[in-house]
Amino acid sequence: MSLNETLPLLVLASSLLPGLIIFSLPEERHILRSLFNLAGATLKLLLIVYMLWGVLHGEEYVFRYTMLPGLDLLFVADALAMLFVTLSAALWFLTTLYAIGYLENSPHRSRFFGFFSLCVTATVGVAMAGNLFTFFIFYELLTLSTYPLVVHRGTEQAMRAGNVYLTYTLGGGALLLIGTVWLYGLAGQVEFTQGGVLAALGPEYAGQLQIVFFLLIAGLGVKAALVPLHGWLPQAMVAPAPVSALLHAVAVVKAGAFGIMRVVYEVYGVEFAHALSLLLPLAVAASVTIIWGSLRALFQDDLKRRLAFSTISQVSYIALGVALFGPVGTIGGVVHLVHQGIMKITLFFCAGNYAETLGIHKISEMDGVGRRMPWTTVAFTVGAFGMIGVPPLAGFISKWYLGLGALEAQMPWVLAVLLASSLLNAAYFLPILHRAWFRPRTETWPEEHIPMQKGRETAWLLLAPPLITAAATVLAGLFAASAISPLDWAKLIAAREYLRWVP
Amino acid sequence: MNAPLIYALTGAALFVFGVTGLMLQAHLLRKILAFNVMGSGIFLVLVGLAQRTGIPDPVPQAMVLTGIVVAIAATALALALARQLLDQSGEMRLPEEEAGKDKLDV
Amino acid sequence: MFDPIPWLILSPLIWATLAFVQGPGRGGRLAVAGVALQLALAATLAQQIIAGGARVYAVGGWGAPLGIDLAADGLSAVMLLLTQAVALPLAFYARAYFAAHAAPLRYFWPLTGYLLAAMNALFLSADVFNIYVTLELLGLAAVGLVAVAGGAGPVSAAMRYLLATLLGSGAYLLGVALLYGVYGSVSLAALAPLIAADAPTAVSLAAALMLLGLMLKTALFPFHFWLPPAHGNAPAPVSALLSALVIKASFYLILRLWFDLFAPIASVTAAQFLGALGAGAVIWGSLLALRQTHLKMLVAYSTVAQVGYLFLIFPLATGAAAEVAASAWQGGALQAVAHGLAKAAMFAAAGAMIAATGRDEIAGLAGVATRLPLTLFTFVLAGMTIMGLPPSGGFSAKWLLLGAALASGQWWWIVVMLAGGLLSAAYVFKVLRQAFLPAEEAAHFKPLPRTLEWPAFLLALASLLLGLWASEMLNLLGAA
Amino acid sequence: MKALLNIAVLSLTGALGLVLAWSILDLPASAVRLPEQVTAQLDMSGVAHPVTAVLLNFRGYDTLLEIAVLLLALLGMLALPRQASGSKPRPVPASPMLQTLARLLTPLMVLVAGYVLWAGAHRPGGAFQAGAVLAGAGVLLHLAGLLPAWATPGRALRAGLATGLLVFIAVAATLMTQGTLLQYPPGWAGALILVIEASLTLSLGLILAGLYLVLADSKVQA
Repeated sequence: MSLNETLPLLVLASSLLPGLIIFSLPEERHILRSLFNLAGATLKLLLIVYMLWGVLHGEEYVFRYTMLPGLDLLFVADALAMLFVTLSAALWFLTTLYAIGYLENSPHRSRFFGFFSLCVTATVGVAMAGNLFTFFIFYELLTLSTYPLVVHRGTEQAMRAGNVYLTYTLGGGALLLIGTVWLYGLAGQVEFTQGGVLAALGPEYAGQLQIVFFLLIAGLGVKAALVPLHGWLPQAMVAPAPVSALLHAVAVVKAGAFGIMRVVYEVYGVEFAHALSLLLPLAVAASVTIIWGSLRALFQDDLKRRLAFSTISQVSYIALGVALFGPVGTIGGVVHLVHQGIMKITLFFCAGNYAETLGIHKISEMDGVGRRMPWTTVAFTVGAFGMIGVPPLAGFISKWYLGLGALEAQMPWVLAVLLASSLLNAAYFLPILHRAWFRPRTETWPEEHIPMQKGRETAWLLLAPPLITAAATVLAGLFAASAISPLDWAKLIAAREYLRWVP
Repeated sequence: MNAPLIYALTGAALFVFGVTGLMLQAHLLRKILAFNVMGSGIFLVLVGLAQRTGIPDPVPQAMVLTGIVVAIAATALALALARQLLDQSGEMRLPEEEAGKDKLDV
Repeated sequence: MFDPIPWLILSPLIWATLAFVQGPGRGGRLAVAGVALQLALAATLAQQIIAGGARVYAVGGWGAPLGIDLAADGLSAVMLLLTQAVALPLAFYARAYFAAHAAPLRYFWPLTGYLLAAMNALFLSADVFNIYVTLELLGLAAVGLVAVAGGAGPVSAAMRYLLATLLGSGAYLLGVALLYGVYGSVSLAALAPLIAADAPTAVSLAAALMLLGLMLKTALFPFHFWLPPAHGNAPAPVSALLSALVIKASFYLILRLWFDLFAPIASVTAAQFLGALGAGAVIWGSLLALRQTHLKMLVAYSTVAQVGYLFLIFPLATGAAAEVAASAWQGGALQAVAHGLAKAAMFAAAGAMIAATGRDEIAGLAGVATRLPLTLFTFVLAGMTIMGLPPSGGFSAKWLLLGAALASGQWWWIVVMLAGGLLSAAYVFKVLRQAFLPAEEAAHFKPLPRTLEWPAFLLALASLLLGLWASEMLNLLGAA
Repeated sequence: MKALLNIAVLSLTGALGLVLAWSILDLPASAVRLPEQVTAQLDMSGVAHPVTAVLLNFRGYDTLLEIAVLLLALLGMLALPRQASGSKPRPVPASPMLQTLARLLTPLMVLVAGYVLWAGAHRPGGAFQAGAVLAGAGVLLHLAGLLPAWATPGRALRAGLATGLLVFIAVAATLMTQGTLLQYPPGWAGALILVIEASLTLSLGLILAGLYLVLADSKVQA
């Protein structure tokens, strides 16, 4: 086996093995456990940097193993895969740091970090899957490995959330399985190919392919939290903050959105999907989700619940970008995969900091928190402004390309959706900022766990990650035009998906 | 119709009686007896059918001998179990299915 | 060339009888050595079949139809390998289990030996009357094992099981009698070419009787009434053996009869009927599993449900295009093997949990995730195959069956399989959910020996790896 | 509900009976003629009686498994945990008449068993019948209060119970050095079958008697 074949496996192993080792570690060996965690995360990042460099220079990283006749386990590190892998590996590293700080002295850490590593392994598998079958395997493994994290606290509420989560995701998995088996029956091994593979089947299959598309999108839509399949996400808020960060920014929701991307671009091919008139329904579903999520977010007082509804809304920007026929819309959708990730993880890190430092869970308790925790609140502000789409932050770039894409796809009503959504974003984020910065504190904090020390508002491990991601939000916007920005990578992907498009 | 066919038909009737008894009788001794009636029926069918042309066939006869021994073994084990049940519950019948074990509506 | 066929039958017979002579409670070491030897024999046979194709062995040198033939092809080799591969870890497990339990071990080892001898003989037999004898040997050994624990529950379960299995073999034997009456032979090789589409009524009746009898022994819905009490009340190693292997033996015979002997008279209607019973088993068994309050009863009802999947082979493979039929057949065989490994692991894990907590109720499992992580992990891995989640053996089986259903346009079986998958997830997670709860203050966990945890884990791991190595197994299965 | 079940079972089994009878009356002549083959090979089998030839030679493998079934049934009974009765099971006192009769009959029955065993080679008889006679002697002795019921058989008794099967297996396996399992070399068949039958008679007698004597040991509650 050559190095290029081994690399995708090594990327998987760099979180799988630490995960398995951590399971077997006794609870009190926290230093060794952190060491394994960080070593795995670092190694994964190094491997990915090496592979990014290779992909830019035309190297191919492909691993294939035949499980059953005509059924291959296939890993391919192409441009789209690398985008998602890089995002999740980088955010995993930060989330691990954050989680070490967040869970200090709490019980069952071996179990937590073990499943945490398995969860990232599954995400990386989803990202590098080279065909629908491999994608499905890791999509289901992701469900299994996140369940213990959702119910980690073991409270009645957590257990209920776990049940809801399982019901939704396993149901979605079943639909995805049917769609996948059906497609394999029609077209043999469905390998992800730029420009899609199904156009070659011929017009007599159009009806079946439309049904299959519906099944696949419904299956993926559960994790991507498309309305009306979003019910699990707000419930899953009971999980600890690092888990929420994982669910919303790194793994689960992203896996769904990423899957929609793969199906539209590399299974059907965006042009063929357009020809089958599948894109308009998807755009409508995404738009409904965007508005609905924002509306629901307005009325939440629980900070993490508000952020959860915000995620429902924001992730659908990705699906919307996919549904806008034309390369500009595609760029908007692909780049938002990254931008939403770094912005939303910032917000969740901050929410976790408020809860862990001062015991603040509700927005109505946030009066004056900006003075007590200025750095956290700065990071939160950057994330919120990014979400609203204030230039020059990352969110603005996404929305700009989505708007242009809507015009290009001749769907001007989408502009109205974007505008309404931005106004709603502002409506549910600005009051929080106003409370945090401008209202005076009148009472004591609900539960102050971490006292102010030498001008440091909270533990370092809790503060550094949101500051880094907030900085990334600013940089991704400011330097969008540079050669290593997410936007540039998205342009590269878009250029390859549109066969007839000349940039 | 010749004698062997009459054996076979009798065997068929015994089989049916035996099966019916095995399913419907509640007392375990009756069930065990019904099993033996059923077995005898099968043996009669086996031997009867095989020699319906009038030529005796040693192969099914040997098979029936084997079958009889197996039936003895099964009967002995069944009796031992029935005896245990009698010792423990004072009854020679199987307890009704416990409620909720095989019912959804309890 | 050394021929492993007769030794696969003689080895368990010999060590079982010697263990009996040794006396009550003895024979564990003998059993472990014997099963290990049998595993090697089965592997040798599998290699020989891959290299040289199917084999026939004439006992006594006479040859069918006068004598009795043994026959080994890919399917029998797969079943033989499965049997020994499940039995070996369970032998280690049983030694630890009975050492930890005051439960009366008595004649567990000789009974197990005869059970294995019966199964090996059954998988190798090519003579319908000889199969009857092996079926009775198997049934009596299984009943004896269910009853070893004693007490009203196990004894009445054993009695119910005995009556069911006797009725089943009675129906089967009457079918054999009719076949002999019509054709004058009991050899599969002699009968197969004689049975044609225009066979007399007696042959169809014989087929129906034999299949019904075997369905009763396989505990196919609605004949499943005896299984949950028998498998739920037996000691854990026994439950594991019965659920993983014994019901597979009668299922193996149904496969043989349907596809080899009675293929010319097998109708699509009958196949759909069998499939419908299977569907009933999947749904009903899963629903009841979900309702159980006791861990082993839950696992036992799960077996009722999983048996249902096996019977989807018949509608999918009968009267279908060759490629679809092959896919259904492979999927069914894979399901049988995957379930065998996973269910053995699951019962063994359940036994370990019960031994540690001292309680059989699911409600008593709180804290297991912290105290018995390896055993819970075993349960999860086995659960993946039961739920049909990738990349387990159960998933590969489901994939093949789903593919066959789609390709033959029989969408109704897809609905059944998906519903069954979701329901099984519901009952597996019912256990996991409880295990993740914090332990009660008063809960006392007995420390477990490693030999009680690792064999189960290895079995579960094997059920998972089967998903990745399925090609090898299908390769052996296809060797003719 | 119960009545409904009865009607359902009765109508099902009734229908089965009718179909069974009809298909029995509707049989064609069979294609394979085994009796002729048995007769043709009888000289090679080592015995003169066709049923014994089938039982111990042509289909001897069935018989091997069948002995295992019988031993297994006894094993299953012994494996059942029994309430420790404390004292040794006491023989039931019987009338002196019966005791005398049993004492007189037992040697005779052993003799009959020996004859039946020997006769099996050329006329109806053989190990099973002989074993049954031996077992009958055992039951008679127990009823006469001369032989106690079995609680747990000792090592010697267990060895005796297993002898038949072990000898059978040993012969079958040894023959594999020459041919296949249970393939008697020409000329040796008669002698080897006699060895097997003799050991089977002993074990079968013990097993069959055991089936009775183990049951007789169970404590009956009033």
